[in-house]
Amino acid sequence: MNEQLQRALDRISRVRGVRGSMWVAAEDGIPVAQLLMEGVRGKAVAALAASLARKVSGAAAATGAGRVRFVQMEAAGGTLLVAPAAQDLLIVALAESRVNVGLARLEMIRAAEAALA
Amino acid sequence: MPDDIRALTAALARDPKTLVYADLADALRRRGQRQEALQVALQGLTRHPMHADGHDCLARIYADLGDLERARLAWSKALEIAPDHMGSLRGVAFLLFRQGDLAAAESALQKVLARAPSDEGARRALAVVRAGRGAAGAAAGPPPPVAEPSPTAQRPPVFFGFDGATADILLLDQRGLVLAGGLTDAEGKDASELAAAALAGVSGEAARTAEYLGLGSWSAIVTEAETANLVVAPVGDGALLLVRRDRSTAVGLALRFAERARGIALAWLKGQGA
Amino acid sequence: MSLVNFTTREITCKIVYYGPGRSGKTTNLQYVYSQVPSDRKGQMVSLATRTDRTLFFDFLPLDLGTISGFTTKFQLYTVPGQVYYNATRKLVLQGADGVVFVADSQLRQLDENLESLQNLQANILEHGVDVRTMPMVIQFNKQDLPPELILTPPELDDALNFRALPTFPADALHGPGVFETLKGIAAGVLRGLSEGSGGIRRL
Amino acid sequence: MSTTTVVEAWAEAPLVRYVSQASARLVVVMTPAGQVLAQHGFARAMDLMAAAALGAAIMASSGALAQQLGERSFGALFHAGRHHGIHLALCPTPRGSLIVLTVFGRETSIGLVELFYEEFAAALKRAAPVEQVREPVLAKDFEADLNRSLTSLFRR
Repeated sequence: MNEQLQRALDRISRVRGVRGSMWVAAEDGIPVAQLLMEGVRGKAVAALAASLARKVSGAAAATGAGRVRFVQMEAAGGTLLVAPAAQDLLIVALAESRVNVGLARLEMIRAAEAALA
Repeated sequence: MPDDIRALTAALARDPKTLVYADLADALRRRGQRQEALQVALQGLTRHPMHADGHDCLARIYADLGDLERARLAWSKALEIAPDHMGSLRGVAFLLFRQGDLAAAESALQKVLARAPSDEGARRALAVVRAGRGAAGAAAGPPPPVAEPSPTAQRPPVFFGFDGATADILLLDQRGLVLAGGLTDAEGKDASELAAAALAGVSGEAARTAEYLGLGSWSAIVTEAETANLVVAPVGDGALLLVRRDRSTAVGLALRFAERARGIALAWLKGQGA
Repeated sequence: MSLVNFTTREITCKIVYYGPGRSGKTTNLQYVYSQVPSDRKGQMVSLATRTDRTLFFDFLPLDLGTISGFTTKFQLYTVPGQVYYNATRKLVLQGADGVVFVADSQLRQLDENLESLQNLQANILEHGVDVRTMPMVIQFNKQDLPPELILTPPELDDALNFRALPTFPADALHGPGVFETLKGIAAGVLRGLSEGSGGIRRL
Repeated sequence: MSTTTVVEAWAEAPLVRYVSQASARLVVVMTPAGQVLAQHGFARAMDLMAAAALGAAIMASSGALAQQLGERSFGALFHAGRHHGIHLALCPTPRGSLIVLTVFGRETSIGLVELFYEEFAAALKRAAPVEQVREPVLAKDFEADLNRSLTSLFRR
């Protein structure tokens, strides 16, 4: 299990512009496994991304959009990406603005689906 | 001054000891005169500290003002006095939902429905909360049709000409109050207020997340969900825009569409002096 | 050290009831709890074993009322008496503003009393406090037992009270002496907060 | 007293900020002896005291256990319940070591609480003054008041 999680992080972090990726316990907002560039505060990313994902899921439910597959928050100084996976896990990536979101998203959704299996 | 407020003000002036103050405060609140409403409610409650309707009204004013903690206290007080006070039970459920405590919101809504099984608003909210908690099949069946006309008709037609102007585009303020546009659910019924309440939390969370992670200000959140793609974006100072597009619409297109809607909303807000 | 809130004019003091196993420390708190009106006390918390022996401590918050313009609250704690619970005793004793030593008046418990008293001194020392400056009173409990089983207050005074502390004969189960003991320690602790006193000294 | 109250004023601003950031339901800042320095969210003073006594006891006993294991101390403890979680941590300050007990609900998470606790602890450390020698607070004749208070307490 652990190795599989790590391999997924390797692949995501290889996407240019990704500064860190991690598996996060959704309910607790705590990192389970992480691969971070220097200067990225893993605990903060995990806690805040999980909280954001929870609020977004609530809003998606309120608009009748159903279960959330992928969340992308764009900001002036970077992008935060979150994909919910099985077993109450989230896969989270923090990236620079110039990141190829399509590529990162693909790797993350692939990882999330693999974790489901 | 509209007639109802004038009449209530006169009634209260004739007899300051009446319970009319709560109606007056609520009328003021509905007109957006929140500070005046607050003053009337607080004054009334000094005379009638055990008046549950008064505390309920006060809570609504606080909720409109965005002071959720005081709103919670006022609703708790109302329920201490009258444990079955429906308005307050609904209010508490609304607060919990808005704070993202779905488990507690669910049990609060169940309390409401136990006392008023025909409360459609509560039933719909419960279905949404359950869906949000991911409880498969827990929704209380599709809600029966509601007779009342859609409130979207009364809102300013800001997004006129846009695809889904009153069904898929919603403009709200930071307290979760609907400003313009509208959002309908799968049955075509208005779900704007519930969505707005849930979205208000997203905006604050996004701002905090961006700030803490050193990302500067946030510009959009794109959510791909089971049946739709959602774009949420800040508009000017504190307002928030939601655009819902079909799942088949490319995310890039949805973003462009949202950007156009944002421009219109910004111009309209400026025109309102906001 | 007593906590003083100058804004709300409140004083909070921690009092620890100390003594050998089964000398009646918990009984003292239970009696106080039973006598005090509910608006002046909190829930009594007891961390006890199934056989009602104190495992960690009992705790009773008490609102004494207004003294010299200060709302005064006391937190009463007991420690477990059995010898092998010394680690827990030391923890509870931490930060105490005053100690009530509850002695068992029974003749056959004299050694236990002495041992517990020495243990108290050692534990206070370990917290870096000058024992002589710690407000303390001694209660001679179980004075209701048949005279042939117990020592009299003067005899107990000779055997235990080397520092000439205030002493109070008591029957904690039925109440006599409980109130006087509490008053005695309260006066001792509050004296430390009054003019012309040095208070508890650290070593 | 159901919002925030403090015994020592320096603790107020950091506490208010922490409560709002972490969405905490209850917070107690106390000394290792279980004396409350600041609190948020408690409705009754007496409940607060019991929570503080128990929180300090948990911290004291786990600290003693840590020593037995050769650890200096455990930084923080976390318990998750069905509706509430508690976070208990030691915070060294110039005012002496303090203990912070945080009770939180499902609207937040242990991750957020830990994140903002770190900031809170740093803020407390910055704000806390060195403990000062205290002036006498009670009048010499306090015993008359004490007698009266205790008499009414025991309804004698």
